Amino acid sequence: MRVSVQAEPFDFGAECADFGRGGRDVGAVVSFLGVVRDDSGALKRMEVEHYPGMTERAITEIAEEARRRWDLADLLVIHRHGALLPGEPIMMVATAARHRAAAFEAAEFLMDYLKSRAPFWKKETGTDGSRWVAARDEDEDALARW
Amino acid sequence: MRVSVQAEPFDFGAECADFGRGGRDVGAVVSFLGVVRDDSGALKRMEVEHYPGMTERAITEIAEEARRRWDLADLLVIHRHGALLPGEPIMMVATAARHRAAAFEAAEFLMDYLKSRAPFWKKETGTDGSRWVAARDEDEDALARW
Amino acid sequence: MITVLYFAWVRERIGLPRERIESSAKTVAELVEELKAREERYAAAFADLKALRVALDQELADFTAPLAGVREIAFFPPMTGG
Amino acid sequence: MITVLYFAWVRERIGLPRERIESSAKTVAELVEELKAREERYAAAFADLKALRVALDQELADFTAPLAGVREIAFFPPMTGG
Repeated sequence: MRVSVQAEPFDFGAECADFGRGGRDVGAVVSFLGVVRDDSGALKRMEVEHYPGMTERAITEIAEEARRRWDLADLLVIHRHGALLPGEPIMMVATAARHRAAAFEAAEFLMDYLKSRAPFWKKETGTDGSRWVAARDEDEDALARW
Repeated sequence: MRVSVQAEPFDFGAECADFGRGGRDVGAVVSFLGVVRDDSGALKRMEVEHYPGMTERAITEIAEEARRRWDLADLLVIHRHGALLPGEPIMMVATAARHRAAAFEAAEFLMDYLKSRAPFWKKETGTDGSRWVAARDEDEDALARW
Repeated sequence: MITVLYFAWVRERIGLPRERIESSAKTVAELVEELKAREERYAAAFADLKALRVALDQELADFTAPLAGVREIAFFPPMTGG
Repeated sequence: MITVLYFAWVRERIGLPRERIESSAKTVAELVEELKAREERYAAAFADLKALRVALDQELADFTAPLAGVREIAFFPPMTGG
């Protein structure tokens, strides 16, 4: 298991190449990549603020809860903070398990909790100024399924 | 969209590195990697038989159904046939969408249908002989959710 | 003439991957009965139809499906892809 | 003395990321009332508590939570990670 909160870019392809491999009991690997999306076509950059100390702690707790709920061979969370450009990777999650159901469910669980329970805040700057990204009701609602 | 049925190995890391990137409206990429798992600890090899012609057609139909159901920016399916060793990648699926819900759901839909509706059959050879892998009731049941 | 394909353990039991046969069967079920009557290896392969799937011209079908116009029929166990 | 942290638009409205304050507040809600009474920028930041979240010593908490023993309190909008 690895949790990383970092300003530096990460290499999604390289992370996927190695993750969860080598154990003979791994049959399913699921990975998720979050990318800075430009809904308006006018996004210049995104600033990700976080709460140093609490961020690592919150993500680690979420990851440990996932390992209690599902039998995972491995788990990875990388989340960036700082200044990002449209199209840049912002975060990733990966899970490895015997069967696909556990790998998919654990990855979705991690994503749902990271969205609403890890202390990150996004600010978008476009050609018309800056605004904080509002939390979406559906992200909060997504937690109810777990 | 790309569908490939092939005997050759594929490079999961390299596929992940490029997939779904470049469009400004992509916020979420989900990928699934299926690996030859060795449950018994005695697996020597796996042979994947398929139905040339029908395989490509069935996977393409499944992929097109996924694109009708979800708004996907891109979709990739690679499935190998032939002789495979424990730990080797057997197949992968990747989806790209604006939001994570569509990317996750489409990837799971693709996996559920590939499991039970694409004409592949697996034969395991271990130290104690060979056997055809039986279809699992839960894989058939998984289709009911779509 | 219709091309009949066998996969996985159906292929192994019957002992060949494909054959061309002449048949007057109107449905898949009738063709199966003709094949079972041929030889013991066919009877063994088709003993339990619930354990089998059929495709007509590369589309999944039922055992009750008509064969009119079909050029290729395939018999195989439930699929185990992914 | 307690360390108070502000993030995102809460930080921007109050105009600083952290401060050390002396308070006799027994709960988060009491501390919020003390802060709101200080200056307009605090009143603006804490105008709608439903739009705010609070963490005590880096664990999410409620506004009714007691402050006894707490060294660090943070106020911020709903999180938007992922």
